[in-house]
Amino acid sequence: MNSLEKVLKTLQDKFGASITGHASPLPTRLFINIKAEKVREISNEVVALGGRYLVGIGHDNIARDGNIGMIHTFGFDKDNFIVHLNAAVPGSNPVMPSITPDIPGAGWSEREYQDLLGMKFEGHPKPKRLVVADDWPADIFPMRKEVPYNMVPPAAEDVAYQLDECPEGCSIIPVGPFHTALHEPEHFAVYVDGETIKGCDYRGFMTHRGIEKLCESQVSYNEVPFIAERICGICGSVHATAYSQAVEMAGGIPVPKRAEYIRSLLLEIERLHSHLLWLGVAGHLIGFDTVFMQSWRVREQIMWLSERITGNRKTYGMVIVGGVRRDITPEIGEDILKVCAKVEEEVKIIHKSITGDTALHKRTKGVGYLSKEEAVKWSLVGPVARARGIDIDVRRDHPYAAYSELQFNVPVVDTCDVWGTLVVRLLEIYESISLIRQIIAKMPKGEILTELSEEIPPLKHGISVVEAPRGESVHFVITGEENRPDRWRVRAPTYPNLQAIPAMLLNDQFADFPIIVGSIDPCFSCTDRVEVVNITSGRKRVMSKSEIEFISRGNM
Amino acid sequence: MFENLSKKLFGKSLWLYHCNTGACNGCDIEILNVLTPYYDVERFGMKLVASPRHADVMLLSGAVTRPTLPLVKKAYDALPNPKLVFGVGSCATGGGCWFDSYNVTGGAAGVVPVNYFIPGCPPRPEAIIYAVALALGLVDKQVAPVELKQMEFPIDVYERNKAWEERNTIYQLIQD
Amino acid sequence: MDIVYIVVNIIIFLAFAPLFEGIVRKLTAKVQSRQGPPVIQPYYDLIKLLGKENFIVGNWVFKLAPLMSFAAILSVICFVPLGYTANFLTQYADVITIIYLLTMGGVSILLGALSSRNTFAMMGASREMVTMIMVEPVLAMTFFVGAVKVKSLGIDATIFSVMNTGYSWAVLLMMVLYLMALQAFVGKQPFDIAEAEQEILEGPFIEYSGPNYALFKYSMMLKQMFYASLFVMVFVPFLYTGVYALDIAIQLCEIALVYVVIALVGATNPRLRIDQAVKYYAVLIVLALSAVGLSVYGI
Amino acid sequence: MWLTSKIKQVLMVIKPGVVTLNYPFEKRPVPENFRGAPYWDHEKCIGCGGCANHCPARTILVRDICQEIRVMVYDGSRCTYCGRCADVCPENAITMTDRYELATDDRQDLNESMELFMLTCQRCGRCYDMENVNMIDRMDLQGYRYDNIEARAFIRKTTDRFDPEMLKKTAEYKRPSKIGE
Repeated sequence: MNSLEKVLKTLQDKFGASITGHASPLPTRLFINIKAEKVREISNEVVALGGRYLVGIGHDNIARDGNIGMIHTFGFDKDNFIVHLNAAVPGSNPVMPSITPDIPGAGWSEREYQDLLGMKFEGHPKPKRLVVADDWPADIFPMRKEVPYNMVPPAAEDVAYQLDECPEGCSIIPVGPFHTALHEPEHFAVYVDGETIKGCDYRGFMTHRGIEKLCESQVSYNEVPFIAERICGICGSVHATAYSQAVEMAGGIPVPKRAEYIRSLLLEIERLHSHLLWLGVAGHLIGFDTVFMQSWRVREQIMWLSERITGNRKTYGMVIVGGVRRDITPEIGEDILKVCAKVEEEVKIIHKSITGDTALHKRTKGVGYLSKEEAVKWSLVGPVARARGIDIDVRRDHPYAAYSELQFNVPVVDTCDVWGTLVVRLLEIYESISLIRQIIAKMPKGEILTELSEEIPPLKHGISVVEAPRGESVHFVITGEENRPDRWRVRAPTYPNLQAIPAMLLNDQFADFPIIVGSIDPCFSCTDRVEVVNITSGRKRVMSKSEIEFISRGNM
Repeated sequence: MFENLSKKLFGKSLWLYHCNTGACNGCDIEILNVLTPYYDVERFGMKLVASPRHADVMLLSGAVTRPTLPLVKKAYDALPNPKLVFGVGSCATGGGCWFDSYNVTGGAAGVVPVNYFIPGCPPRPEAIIYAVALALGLVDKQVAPVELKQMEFPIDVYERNKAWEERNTIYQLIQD
Repeated sequence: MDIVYIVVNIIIFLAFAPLFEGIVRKLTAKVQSRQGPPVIQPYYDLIKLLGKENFIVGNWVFKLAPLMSFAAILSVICFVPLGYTANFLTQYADVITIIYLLTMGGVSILLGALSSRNTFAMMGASREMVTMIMVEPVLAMTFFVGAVKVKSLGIDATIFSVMNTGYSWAVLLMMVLYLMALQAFVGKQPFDIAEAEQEILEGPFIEYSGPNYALFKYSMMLKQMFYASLFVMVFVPFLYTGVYALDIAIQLCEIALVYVVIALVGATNPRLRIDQAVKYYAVLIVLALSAVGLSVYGI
Repeated sequence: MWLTSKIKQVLMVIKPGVVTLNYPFEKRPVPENFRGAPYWDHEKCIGCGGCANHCPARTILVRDICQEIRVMVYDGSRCTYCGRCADVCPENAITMTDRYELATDDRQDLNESMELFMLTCQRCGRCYDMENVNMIDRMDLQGYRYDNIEARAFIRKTTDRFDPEMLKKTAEYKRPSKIGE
């Protein structure tokens, strides 16, 4: 009796009454339908059994059975399976108990569906607006099926961010939307007393583009991977692979072995160029431009290589539902091996010249400290967690694509600071290169795209977990009619890591703010949300940098 | 006193200010790529500056999303006067895949007066340098609208087309 | 006749300061395996900035600050005995005036930052103040080491003290200290904390645009060249030929060498935080005091 | 320790040396299956609308003026160069060229409009049978297409949803009975 049945049994005999049914389409997935009132106790029980909160998905089922579904998903890393708790509330008054007080990770999924689906969660510590813009009318919920995808309500005039009270004795520094250190528009209000940071508040979602709504109403199955790739400009094919795997799991579509090997190859190439990119940006953030220039010079070889393989430097466009679009011919294989050998030897030079540099140690050691227990509490993922001693890696815990047949070890460091993330990412570069060599050696023959004989059955649930360069990325799909997914949910790796930013920032110098935020390699266009830490939630008008300029130009 | 001399040298030292208004940061990485050794745009005297006050060129990437609309306008006002705006990437040129989504205002054209568009998703660093060279007048434009007509109507076409053209408004609209 | 020396001083400094800045940018680019800008790029930048629109954000102090900083550094340049000839202005001023004029340059940056009412400018101003307070003593000690030996505070006396009285342990120690603090004087990479581009968006100068910013940048370049020429005049006096023009040419080459050192150190160092920089300066000040102590006992 | 790594960092540049490409004056060759701007071969195009259905950025718009004329407009400003239309085209009329220098100061330069002469057969989409028999792609049967080209809007479904008065305006169009009429 493996642990999946054990979890099911403990839940059944503890909450037998409120479990209305369960299903297990795959040995690694368990769907449990529960009554909405008991959601808090059951999720605490699942977390007590060792589950880690992945993501919450709200989907609008009003057209079919008149209620709105809320699915909380928990991952069990040690024995590789995922549990869904499906709860449903009537569409007329979608009120549900919140599970955030005990599981901080769920705070945002619930806030997101307060904005997008109009649900109410009692007991949520901070039920503020998260996803839609500040001047969005309060009664329109974009993700409802009856709201058209291209409805743009008139813009209210200059509405300020609702940020939190600044702790006493601190001044507010608005790290505004267009800041050179963060290459994406989001607003951090950093509460600084002198040079040390006392707190940080965040207003994001300026890169929210309504992709999920678009893919539910306008484009069909095989176009969504191309839009998924454009969610994030760095880890594009991670999202495309995760989406395709979710649809294949939901529709039961077999993927040829060769296509899985090509997908893993693309993911590893993307990890190489993403880690080198981060190394450069980290060097740039602490003012060390030589590392930035040298690591990006090395990275350019990989960009040219991926251009030769896939036709575009960054959005590879290779992954579609059922397989891959282009094949990897043997001479492309040698080309890859040649480039990998060159990149490995250049990264060794950079690595040797960085590790001994005490000036660099001064700026990264002990900066952004977060102990292992706190990292577990914030459920961090990816290199940020591995730098804090947490040994999780989705490629080994929940193997997907071709990773079950490849050997690699996961670098874990326990210095718990920015230096740790740098060391982990450098070691992962070497791991990726050895993985690419294994993939090219073991790639089987066979065709690269399955022929879909019949339509994908509607209303099937599918979830897939992929190890992006920044951490674990979760995609959830509910298949629908008209050749289009009914619901598609994306949770990017930066989502939990961003929550820990305020905890990492406490009592650090403001000069370290860019490198700490940079150390989790944030991809705001993937997620665009961080939990607000501060104590009271009050109305406080804080101006962004541009606003200050606007006022400081004398036209108060 | 230095107006005309500075106008002449404006092209030789352009300072870039990067505004990401809701892009997937593919274009932002290509903008940073333009500074790296292989493409090194600093040999034309260009530098990425941190404050809009010092900048001459505003690199706008991303389909302007709803929250960033007023902020981009304010950042545009903060640039001192002889200024240019470059729309980098398909998102800034026409709004990208999500041009009509509920939270996107579809492209930079309507928000700030954009001087040069650089299509591409993401545009290659060479394409960005090509656009800058186009702005400096070193190279000429390689794209033009294409009107193709498969074949003429087999029957007497002249009066038929006249009746047909004024009946449908398609030709005037494409000229807009 | 002495007016010629002053005019030569000003022309040489105004002409060569952007050129040396161009050398630094070119060398930094070469270390980063890039082609780098043409060496006369700073001239283009300055002229372009002069032609741009000028935003007056604060009150009259905002307009005064760049003029004050440019005037301060220009007056310091008049006193500098370039090419081993002290012009008639040098006996009117002594070392203390040079130090105060340099401090006035720093104060003008503070005034400009505070009058622009921008949060980042305030942070930049506070960092600039801390750097100025911690770094002035080292500059003062370099003069006092010479002054104590030559028993006079005159500019030409102290600057040529090493030339007249030769090397001693104190002077050697002071030379090393000066080189260590050179990056901080000049405001280059390990210590360009006041206008950290990534963290506080070019600190004090965030609100300046057009001609005002050009004046600030020009005065920063002139300050850089002044510190480099000070090192050359005080610590490297042995290529003395007597012919005025030839001496100046030699000194300009030595200044170029000092700039090469600045560029290399700047290209290979991350920026330090303000508290780490303060600890570093504290060590420098203590050593500088011990150097002056040594020179008092004539070692 | 600090000094040795500094020297290594300076020496790190000696091996590669200065690598800047002299781009605008000599261009680097583009890899052969590069996805640049798409090229329409209007002789081969049969106007099946397959590319319009499968463009993720919905940039290809189709409008039937009457039974004989189909106008296809490619709005290049939004194209993301994914190459999907080139894959899906049954006649291989669309090929991805290697042109990437598309910078322009006027958005209209990127547009392309094509007017096709349709044989007067019933365009019920049967003519669009893809070689690769991927079921998902063949499920998009399109009837008489009427996208809203003015607003660059791509109308998702077939005849039942386009606006009636546009249909009325083209209703009185007289089909040519014989030459010279």
